[in-house]
Amino acid sequence: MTLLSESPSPSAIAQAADAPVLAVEGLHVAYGSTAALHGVSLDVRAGETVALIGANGAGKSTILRAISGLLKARSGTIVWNGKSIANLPADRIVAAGIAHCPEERHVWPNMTVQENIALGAYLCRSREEVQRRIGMAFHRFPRLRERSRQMAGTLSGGEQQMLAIARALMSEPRLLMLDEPSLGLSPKMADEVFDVVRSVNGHGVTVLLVEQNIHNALGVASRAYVVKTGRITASRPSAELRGDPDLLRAYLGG
Amino acid sequence: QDTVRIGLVQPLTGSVAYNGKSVVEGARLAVEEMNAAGGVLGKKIELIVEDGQCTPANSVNAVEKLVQKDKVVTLVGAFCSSATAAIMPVAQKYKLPLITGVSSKASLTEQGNPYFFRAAETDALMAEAFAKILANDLKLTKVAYIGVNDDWGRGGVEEFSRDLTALGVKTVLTEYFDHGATDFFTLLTKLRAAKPDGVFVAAETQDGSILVKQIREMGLDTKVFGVGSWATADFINLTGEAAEGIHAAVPYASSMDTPRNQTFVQKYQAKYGIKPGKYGAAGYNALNIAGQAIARAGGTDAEAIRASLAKTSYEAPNGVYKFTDKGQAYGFDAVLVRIEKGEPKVIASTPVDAPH
Amino acid sequence: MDLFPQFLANGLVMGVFYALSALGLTLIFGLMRVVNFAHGEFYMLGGVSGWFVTNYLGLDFFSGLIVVAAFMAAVGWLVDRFLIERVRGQGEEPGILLTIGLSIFLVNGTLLLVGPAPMKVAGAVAEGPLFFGPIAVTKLRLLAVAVGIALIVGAHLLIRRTRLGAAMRATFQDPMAASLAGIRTGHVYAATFALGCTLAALSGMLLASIYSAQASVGGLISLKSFVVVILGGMGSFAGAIAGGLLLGVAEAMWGGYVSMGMVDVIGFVLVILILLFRPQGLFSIRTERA
Amino acid sequence: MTFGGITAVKNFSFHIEPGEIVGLIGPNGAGKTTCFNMLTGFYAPSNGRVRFKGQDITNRKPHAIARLGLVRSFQKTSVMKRLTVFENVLTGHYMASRQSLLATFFPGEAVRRAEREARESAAAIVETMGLAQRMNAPAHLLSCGELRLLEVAVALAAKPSLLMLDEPAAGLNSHEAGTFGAVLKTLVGRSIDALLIVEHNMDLVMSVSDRIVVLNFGRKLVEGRPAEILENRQVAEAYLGKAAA
Amino acid sequence: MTLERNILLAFLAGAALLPFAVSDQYILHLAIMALFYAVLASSLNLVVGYVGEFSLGHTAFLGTGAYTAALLSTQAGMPMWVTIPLAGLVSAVFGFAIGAITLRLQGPYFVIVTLSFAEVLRIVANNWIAVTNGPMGLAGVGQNLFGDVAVTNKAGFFLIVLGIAAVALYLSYRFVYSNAGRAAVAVRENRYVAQSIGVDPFGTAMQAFVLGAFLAGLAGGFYAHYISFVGPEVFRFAFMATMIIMVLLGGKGTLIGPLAGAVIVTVLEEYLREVQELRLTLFGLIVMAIVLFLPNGLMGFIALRREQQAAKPTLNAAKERTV
Ligand SMILES: Nc1ncnc2c1ncn2[C@@H]1O[C@H](COP(=O)(O)OP(=O)(O)OP(=O)(O)O)[C@@H](O)[C@H]1O
Ligand SMILES: Nc1ncnc2c1ncn2[C@@H]1O[C@H](COP(=O)(O)OP(=O)(O)OP(=O)(O)O)[C@@H](O)[C@H]1O
Ligand SMILES: [Mg+2]
Ligand SMILES: [Mg+2]
Repeated sequence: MTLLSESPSPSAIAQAADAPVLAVEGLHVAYGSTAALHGVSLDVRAGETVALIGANGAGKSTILRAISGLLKARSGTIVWNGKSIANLPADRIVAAGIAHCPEERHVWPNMTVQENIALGAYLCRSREEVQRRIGMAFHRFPRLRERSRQMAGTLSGGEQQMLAIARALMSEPRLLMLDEPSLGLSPKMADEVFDVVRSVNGHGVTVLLVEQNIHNALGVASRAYVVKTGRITASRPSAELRGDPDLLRAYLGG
Repeated sequence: QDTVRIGLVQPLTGSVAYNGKSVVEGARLAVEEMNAAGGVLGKKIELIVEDGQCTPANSVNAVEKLVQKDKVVTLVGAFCSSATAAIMPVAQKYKLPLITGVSSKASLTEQGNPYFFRAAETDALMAEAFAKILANDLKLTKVAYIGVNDDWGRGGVEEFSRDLTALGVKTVLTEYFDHGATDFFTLLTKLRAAKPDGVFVAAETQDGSILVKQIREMGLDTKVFGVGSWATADFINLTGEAAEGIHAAVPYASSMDTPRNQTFVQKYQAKYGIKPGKYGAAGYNALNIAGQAIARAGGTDAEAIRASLAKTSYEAPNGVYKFTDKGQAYGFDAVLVRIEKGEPKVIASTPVDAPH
Repeated sequence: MDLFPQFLANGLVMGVFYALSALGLTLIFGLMRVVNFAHGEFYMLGGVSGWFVTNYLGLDFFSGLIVVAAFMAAVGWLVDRFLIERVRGQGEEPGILLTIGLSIFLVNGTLLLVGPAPMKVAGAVAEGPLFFGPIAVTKLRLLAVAVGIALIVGAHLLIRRTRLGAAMRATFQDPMAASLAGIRTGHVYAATFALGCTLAALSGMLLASIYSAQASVGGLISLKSFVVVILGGMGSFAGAIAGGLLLGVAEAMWGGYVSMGMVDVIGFVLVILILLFRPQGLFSIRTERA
Repeated sequence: MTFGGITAVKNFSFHIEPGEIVGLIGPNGAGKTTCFNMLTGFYAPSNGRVRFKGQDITNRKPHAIARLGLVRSFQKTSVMKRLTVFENVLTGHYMASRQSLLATFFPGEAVRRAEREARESAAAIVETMGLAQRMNAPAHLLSCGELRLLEVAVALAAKPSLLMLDEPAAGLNSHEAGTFGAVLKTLVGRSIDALLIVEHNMDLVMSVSDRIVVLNFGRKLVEGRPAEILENRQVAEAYLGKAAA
Repeated sequence: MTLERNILLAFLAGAALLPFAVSDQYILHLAIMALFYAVLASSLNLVVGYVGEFSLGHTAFLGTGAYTAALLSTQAGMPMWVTIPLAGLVSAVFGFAIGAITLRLQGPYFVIVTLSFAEVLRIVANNWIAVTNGPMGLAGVGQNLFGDVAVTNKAGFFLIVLGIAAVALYLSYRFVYSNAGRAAVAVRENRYVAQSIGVDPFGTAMQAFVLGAFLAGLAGGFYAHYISFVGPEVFRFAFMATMIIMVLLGGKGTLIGPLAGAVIVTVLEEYLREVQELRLTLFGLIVMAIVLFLPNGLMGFIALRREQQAAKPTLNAAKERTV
């Protein structure tokens, strides 16, 4: 395939529009001695919702982990709001307004649902404000209110997923990164989660999304990057991809 | 070899290291003195100290090393009877004389090991020497016995209770506690209920000082007597006020009133800053006995040293040491001391007879 | 029967002492899940440095306590940053080996520095007996019990009620999620370790003023502390108290009515029996599911 | 089955015939995984019985149930992370090559043959699941999606007669899920007798299942052929949401 | 697998020549102790490496074996060829009984409850004077091999312990590379998956545990005859600490690891006698340094190097946290 030659350079897109809030350039990341990303560049503009799509093991999650500081970049730059955040520790990056809801949920199993949610707002020091946000989370996910005193480790898979998303929202980030948010959710619940994403986005929060359910992903995102074996191979408006199943298949097939 | 090597196995780490170090100090002093006086066989004595941790396996390791690598001509050690029991066959196999200055378990000299010599008292000998004096002086009628739960503690309790019982003293309580125990209130509650007029304690410095202190903290004013290295500055300092008036039967006390002892105490204090206790003296004596035997043997042949050891007549700070056919020392003095104003005061002294 | 009140009192006092000396381990082993074999040595260092500051620096007991606390907090912090940190997240075995090495080093290093002799730490108050009816205690013991209870309650509140406490629990359950919530996990680890170390040392100094300090006490303390922590259920402070009291009272009763010689067996028999019927300890719940 | 007052599954009955692929679906927290746990002995049901091949297996130990031929996968990714893909699958052959302790220490020809067969079979299964390229990679190097495939491979290695999969396609993209569904279909009748699958990926469930059971609040809502389920109003309301609309 | 087998065979063959090549009794003594520890470490490794649970009570089996052999020898005058196998069997029975209780527990609870058993046995040995002679211990354990034929020199003991080590390594090797061994690894790696593929976690763990107890019992039996004295300290934690250091330093979950660990630690401890008082302080430091630089032990390090040389992807498996 010659996808690379077709794809416009990401920075070209960025220049056309207003300046990006998040700009990643030439990002190289490795697990131990295994390289996982080989020079990834992407931009996200303020208020945009962007999806990362690609086959299994392409490196989508790795990109998010590098941005949120869980992984150190070998080389490359990550600029957020005009400041470099590459290689800052994760907690500083959260403080800078980026929330990352990781793959596999990672709830705190021996804490109650309520405690899990409350800790999502760890950096917020005002008690009333935290209470307000907890109320908001329960409003978005009534199921969690029912289970507020249950230990998170005993929740069902889908319930844990809701909890992870609710927790990520608690820091009221400027950039929300979701890794496969619909994983393990029923179709109806997945719709509801994407409604939440839309409404959060509607309040001006920028969203970067990794999603396997392409239909849903392209439904919320305005634009998608295609990731393949540690590289970005294309960047397309959602509408274009949705209209062309063959192209999509070409991008997604492993 | 241009030195005569003597190997010393003692616990230098672990919970009895405290006492093991004293033995080593005494031993070093003895070697220093002998070397200052020209050494033996025209050579200097070299003391090689190994840590046996008071465990059989480690003590055997240490002995193998001393014998094979350092080629020592005589062994001294070990501290705990169990460790000594384990190294005795090794010494016998290599046909090397082994002197212990400490291990008191009676059966050690009963094993028919011709290379083994014990330059120390056994509990039986101490009990025999002092039971009567104690019973009379302290006017004992009912006694409680408390001992540390090891061979030494059990031996002490058994021997003293046998001899005191023979004198018509009633036993009202016998208890053992584990080495390293720190709280004795429960034990002392039982002691209080048993209403003895004297309590016998077999415990070393650490356990003993805490125990004696707590006897007073419980508000008990029973007379306390026992065995252990109590006639030392460390013990008295740790025990504080509570040490006043207690009695200890010891093979050695720095306050023993002989010229030899006075020079020994003086030298020891000059070198280490404290007065010697029972273990310091034990190390000192054992090394002197070894050194003199080698000198008399006229060479480093083990058989000759063994033979000359059997003929020992060593003038120690605390009397004269001789050995029986089985290698048990006798003839030296043992003392009963009372702690008064922070000083151990000798109130009775008697030579230890050969066991019969 | 008239012995019973005294036995009970002895048991309760000892129980608080056990809970107190296990407190640091409750944090480091119970919560942080580092099987810390150097716990007893931290306790020992508390006693020995207590002896040093009261004897050589001439401080009174309470100023000494503060100095020791500060010193041991620094030690704990450094141990975590330079040693534990390096093997974090590699399973429990490297931690076990590391703390065994540390404990060997600390005991023998201390032996080299101060020698094997027991050391006396001057107490905060006089030592004479105090009678409540038939029950004898000492002022020093009552003081230690009071301080012990205060420390335990304080630690409990810290973990359950404060932001730092919540951050600790989150970090130990899932460090990745914790750092994504903005928690500085490196600091939380180090702070917990330092706190555990300080608590161990404080109890070491406090109890050394009642007994005595010695370089080789660590092994026994570690053993008893592990028993207490497991009895109570990992990482629960209420559990540590219950475990400590249970152990103290059971030992007092066994020693009182049966025999002193086998007293140490009680703790271990209790552990075996309790885990036989409650495999997660007395005060702990399971939240794992398939 | 209740957990501290919450009833997770109540009065639920269903059955599976040989040769069948049954889909079990339902909203989050409806009790699907709990149901799996009860069938395979990880939880003990407070009421009711489970029968498998004519035997009552209620309250048996999980491994005993597995030995009867009922093997499951887990919702939360569960593999042996430090072993390679091949070793994972080889370990899955445990039941086929069980042997006495004596044979372990003094292996005879039979044991060696069993070992050889297990190795061949393991390689074949890795191939079938499309992980051939990853054969000797330690499992911890795999991405989420690959891990899901490996789990299925391990379960298959146990040569079950009834295979139960809990969200096996979670983490696969639409395209990969399609391929995976095709593989599943070929298994039934060949390697396994029947398949019970829990999945939220509707395209997959609808395309592979012969019959679908819908669970809601721990009770059976409806049961039927895929087409019937898609048309059911209750299902649409409780589960499918807008997707049905 | 074959590599590991060949290394082990070469090692045993080389070791068999030692008593003929070396006459220094001290070196032979060290070699005997190293092999004794190697058996112990291998037996612990079966539990730690293949059950995946950390037993701190392995001295229970060492001690049981040692006391069994010592009692049979001192009370009934039995020779070594009877007492040592019986020591293994009695320990195995103890292993079964203790395993029945402890193997239902996991993680820290298992760690502490096994430790508790060892301590209970130690305290019993220390107080049951009628049988064990309490703290006085059992001295004068005989050294006859068959009937009246006594082992009188170190070379003889060396060959005996070498034989025991060979048995231990053979049994471990067979177990580890069998279906049962794989099952044990499955339980270690993921209990749930193991159960779902038909592995009985309890039964499998029990096999490894009892085998470990048996081998430790053999080692204990040998110890009793070789040192000729057995006291309650055989149950003490000091032995346990040495074993742990050997297993982890060599690399758990491999067969060569514990063997290498035993040899290195024995030699290191003796070599450090050179530095006198500093000995154990330095030993502690060295243990710490090794953990920091070789977190997966010697074998882990070698495996890592091999992987790197093969230019294969590597990553620290353990970094992967499963929550
Ligand atoms: N913890 C890890 N250790 C080593 N390698 C890893 C790790 N996590 C991921 N990888 C490797 O990095 C590459 C990218 O993985 P990543 O998880 O980013 O993929 P992904 O696109 O998110 O896939 P999926 O859709 O399956 O989640 C893969 O080849 C994977 O094998
Ligand atoms: N151990 C437990 N303690 C308390 N509640 C539990 C426990 N296990 C399960 N539950 C509850 O039982 C309900 C059913 O859970 P289950 O995991 O079976 O749901 P599920 O149908 O598999 O859902 P999902 O599709 O989200 O995986 C959930 O609400 C869950 O919170
Ligand atoms: Mg991913
Ligand atoms: Mg589920």
